[in-house]
Amino acid sequence: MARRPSPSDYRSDVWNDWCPGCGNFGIVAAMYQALAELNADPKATVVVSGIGCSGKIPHFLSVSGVHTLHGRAIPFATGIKLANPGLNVIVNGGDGDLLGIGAGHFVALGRRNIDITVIMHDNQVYGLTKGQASPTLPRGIRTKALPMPNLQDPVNPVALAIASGYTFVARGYSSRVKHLKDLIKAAVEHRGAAFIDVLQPCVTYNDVFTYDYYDKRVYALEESGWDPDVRDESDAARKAAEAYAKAFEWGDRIPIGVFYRNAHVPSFEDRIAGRLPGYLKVPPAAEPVDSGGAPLMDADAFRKAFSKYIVEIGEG
Amino acid sequence: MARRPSPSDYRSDVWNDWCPGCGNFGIVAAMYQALAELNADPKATVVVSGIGCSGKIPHFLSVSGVHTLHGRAIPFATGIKLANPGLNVIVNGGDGDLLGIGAGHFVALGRRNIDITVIMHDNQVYGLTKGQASPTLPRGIRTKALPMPNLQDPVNPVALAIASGYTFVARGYSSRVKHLKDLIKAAVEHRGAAFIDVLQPCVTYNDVFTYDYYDKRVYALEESGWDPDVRDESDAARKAAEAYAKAFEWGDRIPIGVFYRNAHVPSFEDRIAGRLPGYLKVPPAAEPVDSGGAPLMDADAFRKAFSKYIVEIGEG
Amino acid sequence: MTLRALDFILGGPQGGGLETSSQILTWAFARAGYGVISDREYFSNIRGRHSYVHAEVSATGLPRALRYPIHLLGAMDAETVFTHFGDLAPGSYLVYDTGEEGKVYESIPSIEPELKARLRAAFREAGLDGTLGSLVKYLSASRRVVPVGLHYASVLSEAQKEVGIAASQASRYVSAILVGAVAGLTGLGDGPVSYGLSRRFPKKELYEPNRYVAGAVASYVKSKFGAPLALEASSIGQRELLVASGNDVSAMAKIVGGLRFQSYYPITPAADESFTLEEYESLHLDGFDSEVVVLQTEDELAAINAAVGAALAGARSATATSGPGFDLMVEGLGWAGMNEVPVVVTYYQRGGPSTGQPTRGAQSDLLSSVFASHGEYPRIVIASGDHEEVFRDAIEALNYAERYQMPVIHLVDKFLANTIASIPMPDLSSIRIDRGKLVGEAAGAGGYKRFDFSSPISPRAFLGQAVMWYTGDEHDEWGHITEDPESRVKIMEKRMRKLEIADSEIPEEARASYYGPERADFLLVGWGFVKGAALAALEDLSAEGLRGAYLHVRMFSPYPSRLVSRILAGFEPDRVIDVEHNYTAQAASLLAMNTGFRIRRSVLKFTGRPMYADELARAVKSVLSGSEREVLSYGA
Amino acid sequence: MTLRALDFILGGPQGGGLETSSQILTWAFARAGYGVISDREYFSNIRGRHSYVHAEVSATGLPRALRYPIHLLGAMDAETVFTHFGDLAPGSYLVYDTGEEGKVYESIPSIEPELKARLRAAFREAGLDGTLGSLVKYLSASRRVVPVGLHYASVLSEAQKEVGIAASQASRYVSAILVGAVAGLTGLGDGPVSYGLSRRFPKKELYEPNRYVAGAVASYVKSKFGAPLALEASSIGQRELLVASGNDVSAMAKIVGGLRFQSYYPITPAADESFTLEEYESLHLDGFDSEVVVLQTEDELAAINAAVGAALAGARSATATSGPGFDLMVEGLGWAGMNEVPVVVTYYQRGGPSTGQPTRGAQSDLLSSVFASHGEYPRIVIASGDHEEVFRDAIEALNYAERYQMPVIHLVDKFLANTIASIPMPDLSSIRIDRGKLVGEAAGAGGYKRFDFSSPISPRAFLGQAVMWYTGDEHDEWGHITEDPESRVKIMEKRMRKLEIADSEIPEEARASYYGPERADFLLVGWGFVKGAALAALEDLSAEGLRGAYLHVRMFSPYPSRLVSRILAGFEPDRVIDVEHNYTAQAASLLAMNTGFRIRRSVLKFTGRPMYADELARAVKSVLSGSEREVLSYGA
Ligand SMILES: Cc1ncc(C[n+]2csc(CCOP(=O)(O)OP(=O)(O)O)c2C)c(N)n1
Ligand SMILES: Cc1ncc(C[n+]2csc(CCOP(=O)(O)OP(=O)(O)O)c2C)c(N)n1
Ligand code: SF4
Ligand code: SF4
Ligand SMILES: [Mg+2]
Ligand SMILES: [Mg+2]
Repeated sequence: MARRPSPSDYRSDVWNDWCPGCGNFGIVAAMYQALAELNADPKATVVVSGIGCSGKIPHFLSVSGVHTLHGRAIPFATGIKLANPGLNVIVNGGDGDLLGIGAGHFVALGRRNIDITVIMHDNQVYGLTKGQASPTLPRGIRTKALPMPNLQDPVNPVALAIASGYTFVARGYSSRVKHLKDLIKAAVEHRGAAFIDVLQPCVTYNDVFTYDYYDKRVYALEESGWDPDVRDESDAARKAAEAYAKAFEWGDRIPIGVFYRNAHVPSFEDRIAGRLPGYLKVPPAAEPVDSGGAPLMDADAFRKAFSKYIVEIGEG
Repeated sequence: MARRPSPSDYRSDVWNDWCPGCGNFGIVAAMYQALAELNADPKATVVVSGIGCSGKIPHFLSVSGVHTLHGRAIPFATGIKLANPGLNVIVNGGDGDLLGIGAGHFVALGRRNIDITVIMHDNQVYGLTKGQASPTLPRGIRTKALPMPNLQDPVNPVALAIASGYTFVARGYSSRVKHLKDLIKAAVEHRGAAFIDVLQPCVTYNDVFTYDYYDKRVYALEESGWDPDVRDESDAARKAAEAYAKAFEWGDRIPIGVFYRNAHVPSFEDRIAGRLPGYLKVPPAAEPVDSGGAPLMDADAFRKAFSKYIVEIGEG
Repeated sequence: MTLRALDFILGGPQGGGLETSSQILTWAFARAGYGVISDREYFSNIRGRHSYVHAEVSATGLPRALRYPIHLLGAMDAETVFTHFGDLAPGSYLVYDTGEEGKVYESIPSIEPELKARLRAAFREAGLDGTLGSLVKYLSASRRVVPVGLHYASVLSEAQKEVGIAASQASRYVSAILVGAVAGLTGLGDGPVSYGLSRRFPKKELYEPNRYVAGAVASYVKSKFGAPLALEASSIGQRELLVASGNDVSAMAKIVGGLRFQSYYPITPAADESFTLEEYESLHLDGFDSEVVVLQTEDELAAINAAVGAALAGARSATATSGPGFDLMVEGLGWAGMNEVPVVVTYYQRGGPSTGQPTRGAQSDLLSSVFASHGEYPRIVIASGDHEEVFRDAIEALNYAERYQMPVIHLVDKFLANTIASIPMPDLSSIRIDRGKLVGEAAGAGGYKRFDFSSPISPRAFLGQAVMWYTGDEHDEWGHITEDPESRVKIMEKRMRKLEIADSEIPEEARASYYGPERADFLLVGWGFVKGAALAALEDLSAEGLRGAYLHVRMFSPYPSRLVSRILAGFEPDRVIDVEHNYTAQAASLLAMNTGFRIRRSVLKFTGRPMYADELARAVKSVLSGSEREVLSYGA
Repeated sequence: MTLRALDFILGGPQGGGLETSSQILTWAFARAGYGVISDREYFSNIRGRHSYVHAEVSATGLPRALRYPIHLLGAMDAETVFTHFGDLAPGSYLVYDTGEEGKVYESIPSIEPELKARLRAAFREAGLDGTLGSLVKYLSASRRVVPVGLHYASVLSEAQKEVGIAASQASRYVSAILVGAVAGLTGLGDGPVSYGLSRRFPKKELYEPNRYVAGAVASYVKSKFGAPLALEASSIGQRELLVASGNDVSAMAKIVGGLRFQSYYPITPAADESFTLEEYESLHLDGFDSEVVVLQTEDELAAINAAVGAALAGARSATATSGPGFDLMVEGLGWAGMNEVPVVVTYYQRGGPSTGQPTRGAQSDLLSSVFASHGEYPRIVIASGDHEEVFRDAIEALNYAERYQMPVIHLVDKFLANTIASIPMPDLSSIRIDRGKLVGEAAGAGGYKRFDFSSPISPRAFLGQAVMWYTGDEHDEWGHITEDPESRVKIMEKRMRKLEIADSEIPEEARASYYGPERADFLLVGWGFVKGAALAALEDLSAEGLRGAYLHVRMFSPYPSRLVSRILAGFEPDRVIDVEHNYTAQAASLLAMNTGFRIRRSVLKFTGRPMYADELARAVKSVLSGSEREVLSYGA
C-alpha cells in the first residue's frame, strides 16, 4: 500500500455474523481505524484470538489471523511473537477466554512482559455458548439467560492485569470508538505486555450492562487528570497500587482510559536478546536451518559443540 | 480421641523423604500443631495437595489426604468441599503448582470464596523437578540449578490473592513455626477462601532465599500495628487496596502475618444453600440416592417433576 | 390418500423463532398421537445464520430416523428456499413468503460462498435470474412442487389489526405462520395445535395472538389446498409420550439415577444437559427429595477434578462435555482411573478435529476416549444409540462407576443430543441403583485400607467416614506412594482385574444388540445415532427384498468380543458393512483390535449432518454391488 | 581368565554422589575402548532414597542391554546391599563399607515397607540377625560372593591427611572409593581412570583428591584381589565414541536438525532434554551459528500452543514432555492437526497411569498418543529403540513435520532417556534437512491460500510472509470458517490424504525392521527400548540353539502394515511373541487393528524397571513351551 491506508483496507470480505448491535462491532471498527492510523503492514500484523463471539474477529480483518483455542490465545501469541519478534501481535479474547479458562496464561504474560497487546471483549457473559455468566459478571446479577443470579464474585480485569505485571493497563468502551482506537494505538506502540479491558455490551444476553448502562456512567480518566505513567522506576510500585485501587471505581462513574503505564520494564524479547546475541536481528523464524538440504552443522562443528559427549579412545 | 490430641497424633508413619533441613518440615510441624490445637477430627479433615515436594505432605499426616495432580489441588478440593461442606479442607501446594500451572484455579477459588484454606509452599523453585525457577522467583536471580538468571518477573502471591478475592490473606515463614501455626488456625477458622503464602527455604536448590536471608528480614505485621480486618463492609475495597500495596514490601524488611481479612463475604457454600434449602443439613455426599436399590423417584414423582416433557395423547 | 409418515423441514435465521414453530408442532403432533423425531441443524452463530429443523412424523410408530426427499418445506426467509429447494419431493409443498420473491441469493450475506457457488451453477443451468420468485416458478413448473405462497407481512398486519399485536413485535409471529401452514397442509386438528401453542405460551397475552395467526393461516391453507399432507390415524397406541432432546433425557435420567454433583464448563452440545440439571437442581415433591450441586467451573480441568473430588466425598458425581473439553479432562480421568474413583463423563460428540464443527454431529471421538490418558487403567465406555438408550445408559453409567470403582465415559452424539424424539414413558420400576461395595462409617473403626488388595474391588468409604489417602502416584493398599516393583505388579493386576470382572458380569447382550432375521444376507455394524438410520434403511431395503441385519455396539470397554465375533462369524466377510459418522471407521478399528476381524466395507458420513435412511439404503446397495467405501454427504 | 562383558551395579542414596562414580567409570571404560551402557534407577525424591546404576561393559561390542546376575556390586551404604544382594552372581564381588556392618535393615527408614517385609522373610529363612555384617557373611559362605570390605571412614580420613580434604567434605569422596574399587577389581588402567576423573573434575582442587582416593582404593583392591574381573582387550575398533543419555542425544539431534524454538514445562524424564538445549541455546562456532529460543512455560497447555505458534511463524519448533504433560497437550495437538502445523512433540514415556511412577520407565503411552485428541487428523508417530535411532528420529521428526505439515509425536521411553550408552559418532553427511513445500515471500503477492485444495499438501508461507488465516473450526482454502457440508468432505479428504502420501513415501523398511535369520523359528515383536533386550536375548537363545528373530516397529502412524503382515505371514501364529513394557500389549493391539493379526503370546513388564536380556530369554522359553503371558518383574 503506497497511499495511506484507510480503515476499510483492514476489513476482510468475510460476512460478519455477530448479532446486529453487538458491542463487538465497535471494537472491530476501532481496530480498523487503529491499524490504518498505525499504517500497519497486514502481513506483519497478526491478530490472535480465542474462542467465543470475540474469537471470530480475525476473520473480519484483512491482516493475518490465528483463531486458536478457548483460553489459549496468549500461548499461541507468545510462540508467534518469540519466534518472530518483528511481528505485531494482537490478542483478542473474551472475558471467559482470558480470565476464566485462560487466567493462568493471562497472569503468565504479565510476568513476561512480552510485547503483545491483549484486547479483552468484556461482555460479562459467555456469548457464543449462549449467555452463561463470565468471570466478570458481578455476584447476584442475573442476566437474561441465567436461571438464577450469578453465584461467583467477579474478577476485576484491570486490577488483575496490574497484579500480574502488565506494563500497560487500560479500559475502553466499545461504543467510544475513537477513544478505543487511541487506546489500541497506544497499547500497540507500548513495548511490553499491554492490556485493554473493553466494556462490550452483548445485546443478546446481557440485559444489565447495556449501552444505556455504560453511556450514563463512563468517563475518560485522562479528562479527570489521571496520570497513568510511571515516570521514575522507583515509583512503579506506588503508581501500580494507586491504579489498582482506581480499578475498583465502579458504579455511578466508570473510568475508561489508561490506568497504568510503565515503560521501564524490559520486554521479554529484550531479555532473550541478552542471552541470544543474534535474536533480534535474525529471529528464530528467519534463521536458516539448512544449506541446500544438508544440516548447517558439519562433523567438525559437531565435535566442537558437543565435545563434552565425545570420548576419544586412547590411553590417558 | 477423648484426650486432647497432641501434635504427634497427626503424624503418619510414612517416612518423610524431604531433604534434611527443608523448610517443608517447619510447615508440616505447624500443621501438626494447628490440627492438634483445633482438635481436628482426622476423618473430617482432608488435606489436598498438588504435585511437588510440597505435594507429598498428605502422606505425612494422619488425617485424610488427597495427593492430586500438578496444579489441580484446588479443583479437587472444590469438589470435595462442595459435596460435603462438613469437611475441613486444606490445600497444600507448591508455588509452581498454585501460581504457575494452577493459577487459573487459584483465581477462581478467590472469586468463589469457598471455605477452604490454601497453604502455599513458597520456595521460589520447582523442587521436585530439580530446581527450575518457579513463578515467585524474581527476575535476574540465578538460583543453584539455573543455567542463567531467571527471565521472568515474579508474581506476588499476596497481591494476587487479594486481587482474586480471597477473604483471608496472610504470609508465614516456615521456620517461625508457632507464628505459622497460629496463621493456619486462623485461616481454618475463617469462613471463606483463605490463603497463606509460606516462605519456605529449599536447602537443595534455593541458595538465594535461605533461612539466613529471611531470618534477618522477616517481621510480624501484627507487631507493627497492622490491622488486617475489614470491620465495615463498605471499607473492604480500601482495606484491600492497602493490603495490596503492603504486599510489595520486600527487601530489608519482609512482613509476615495476616494482610487482609474480610468476614463479610458469604462463603460459596452459603450461597449454594440459598438455592438448595437442604444443602447444609444433608449435603450431596450424604443425601440418599436409592431406597434398597430402587431409585427414590417413582413414576408419580417423575411425572410431576418432568411434566414439561410429557405429552398426554388427547384431543386438545 | 393419507400418509403413513411425513418428512418436513422448517427453516429460518438463527434466533428467528424457528425453534418455537418446531416445538409447537412437535407437541401438537405428539398430542394427536403421532410419533415425532426432529433434528435441529444450526451454525456456530447466535443470530442470523441459517438454521433448520428436519422432522419426521409417523402414524405407525415412533420414528427413529429422517428421510429425504421431504414433503413440505416451511421457509421463514428466502435463504431457506435457496438452501433446501433440492430437498423437495415431486408433488411436495413449499411454504414461503411472497414478500421475498424479489430476493436474490447473491445478495444474501449469510449464505456461505460454497453454497452460493453451487447456486450459481444450478441457476445458470436452469436459466433462472437468481430471485426467489424465479426459483419458485421453476420448482412448480419442472419439479411439481406446489408453492404455498403467503405474504407474511400482510398476514401479520392483519393480525395487528385483529388481535392488536404491536408492529415492533410482528416478526415474532412468523413462527406462528409456519405452524399454521403446516397444520393446514397436514390437516392437524385445532385441538393439538392449541395444545402445542398453549404449552409454548402459557401466558394468554402471547397465546392468543399466536393462536390467531396460526389459526388464520391454517384455515386459509386448508381452504385453498385441502390438507393434502394429512397423516392416517395413528396406530401407535401410547397413552402418553415423553418428548425430549437427548440432552434433556440424560439430565432426567441422572436425576432418577441419584446424581448429586455435576460440574461442567459450557460447551456445545453438552451444556444444555447441565442447564436442564440446574433447572431441576432442587426437587422437593412429596416423598421425593433431590438436590444436585451443579457447578459451572472455570474450565474443564476444574470440571473433571471437581467431579472426582465430589465422588471421593461420596456424592454420585458426573461432568458433561464435548471434544475440546474432554481433551482437557484427559489428565484428570487418568487420576480417577488410578484412584478407582466412580465418576461419569457424559461425552457429547461433535464434529472435530479441534473446534471443528461445534454445532454439528459426529462420532469421531471413540478412539480418543477409549484410550484417553497416558498409562493403563480400567474404564467403561458406553455409547447410546437412541433416546431410550440414553435414559438407561445415563443411569447405568452411574451404577457401573460405583460398582466397578472406575471412570465411566458415556458417549452421546450431537445428533442424539439435539434431536427431539417422542419415546414411551420410562419404566422406572425396572431401574436399579447400585452403589457397589461400601463400608461406610464402619471403616472408621480400625485402620482403613482404601485399596485393600484382598479383592480387586476394595470396599469403599467416603472421605469423612475414615482416614484414607489417595495419590496419583503408584500406591499401596493404604493409598501411600510406593515404588516397589512387586507391589506394582500386584496393584496393576488388582486394578485391571476389575475390567475383567465387569466383562464377566455385564451381559454381552447388554453391550451389543443384534437386530434382524436369524439368517440375514448382510450385516450393518454401527453404533450411536447410526442405529435409527440403520434400522430404517433395513426396513426400506427389506421392502426391496434385501434381507439385512444390524449389529449395534453399545459398549466399547469392556468390549463384547465373544458376542460380536459370534455374530460376525455368521456372515460372509464381504457382506459386513461398517456404518459410522466419521472418516476412519473408528468402531471398526476397535472391532478389529478386539476380535481380529477387519471389516472391509464401510459407509461413512462426516459432514456433521445425520445419516438419512434413504441415503444409507442407497449406499448399502452400492456396497452390496461392490463398492468398498461410500461417503455420504446429503443434507444442508 | 578375562571377561568379554561385565555387569555391575553401584548404589547409594539419591544425591550422594552415585552419578559421579558412574559417570567417571563410563568415561573411563569408553576411553579404554570398551562399549558401555548404564541405566540409572531412582525414586521420585531429591535426597536420601536408594538409587542405583546398573551398567554393562563389553569388550566385543557396543552393548545394548543389561543382564543379571551381576559380577560386581559397589555399595555406598548398607541399604544398597540389602536391596541388591540377590542380584549377585556366585563368585561375584561385593564392595561395601565395613563401617556399616552393624546396620540393621529394619532401622533404615528409606527402605520401603514392601522390601522390608521381603527382607524379613529372607533373613528369617537364612537365619540372619538383620545386620549388614550377617548378610555379608552369609553371602560369602552360601553364595560364594567375595566381600570387598573397605572401611570408608578410614579411607577418607587417610585422604584427609594425605591430600588435605576437609572433614566436612569427606562424604563427597565416597564416589571416588567406588570408582577405585571398580577400577581395582576390573584392572582398569590408571590412564582411563584419570581421564574419567579429569572430565568430571576439570578443576585441580577437586581432581587431585579424587584421584588420590580412587587410586589408593584401586591399588589396595588390586593388590588384594588381583583384578579378578578384568575384561579382555577391546575388539570394538572405534576411534571415538559418543557417550550420552537418550535425553542428550535427542537435544543434540534437534540442534543438528535446525530446531529454533522449544517450549517446555519441567517434567521427569523429559526436562533434561530441554536443559541440555538451554545449555546449547546459543552456538557460534566458525561457520556455524545456531540460536534456539528455549521457553519454560507456565504449563503444558502453554508449551504445546506456544510451540505451535512458533511453527506458524516459521521456526522449526518442538516441545518435550511426558505423560501428565502430554495429557494437557492433547487439545493443542488437535489444533495443530487441523491447521496442518509442523510441530514435534518429543514424548518421554514413564510409568503410568496418572503420576504413576514418575522416575521409572514404561511403554504405556502408545495408544493414548496415537489416538490423542478428539476428531480425526493425520499425525506421525515414531518410536525410537536405541540411542542411534533417537538421533535419526529426532531429526526425521522435524523433517516429517514440515514435509507433511502435521504434528509428529516422537516416543522415547524413560529407559532410553536416562540410559547412558556409547554409540558411534553420527554420520552427519547422511543427514538431510527437509522443510517441505514452502512458498515464502512469493506468497505475499496475490491472495495466498494457506490451505489451497489443489494438492493435499499446500505450499506453506510463514506468518509475516503473507496474509493468511488459521482457525480450529473447519475451514476453507483461505483458513476462514466454513460449515458447508461439501467443503467439509473435501478438506477432510485433503488432510487425511497427507497420511496416505506419507505412507507411500516413507519406506516401510524405515518403519519396521526385521532382525534375524531369514528363516527363524519364532518371532519377537517389540518396539522402543525392548530392542536391546530382545536382540541380546536372541543372541543368548541362539547359543542354546533357539533360532529367533525380532521385528522392531519404529513407526505407528502411518503403520507399516504391508511389511509387518508379510513378516508375520512367515511364522506360525503361536510362535509370534509380543514383547512390551506395559500391561495391555498396546503395540500388539495396534498391530491387530492395522493387520488383523492378533498376537496371542506376550512377554510384558510394567514394574518400571527395564527388561533384562536374561529374564527375557527365560520368558521366551516359557512361552515357547506353552505359556501365553509372561509378566517380568526382575530388578530393584
Ligand atoms: C475447551 C473448550 N471449552 C469450552 C468451549 C466452548 N466455548 C466456546 S465459546 C465459550 C465461551 C465464550 O465466552 P467468552 O470467552 O466470554 O467470549 P464471548 O463469546 O463472550 O465473546 C465457550 C465456553 C470451547 N470451545 N473449548
Ligand atoms: C502436568 C504436569 N506437569 C509437570 C509435572 C512435573 N512436576 C512435578 S513437581 C513439579 C513442580 C514442582 O514445583 P512446585 O509446585 O513449586 O513444588 P515444590 O516441589 O517446589 O514443592 C513439576 C513441574 C507434573 N507432575 N505434571
Ligand atoms: S451473543 Fe452477544 S457478544 Fe455474541 S455476537 Fe451476539 S451480542 Fe455479540
Ligand atoms: S528439593 Fe528443596 S523443597 Fe524439595 S525437599 Fe529438598 S529442600 Fe525441600
Ligand atoms: Mg464474554
Ligand atoms: Mg516450589
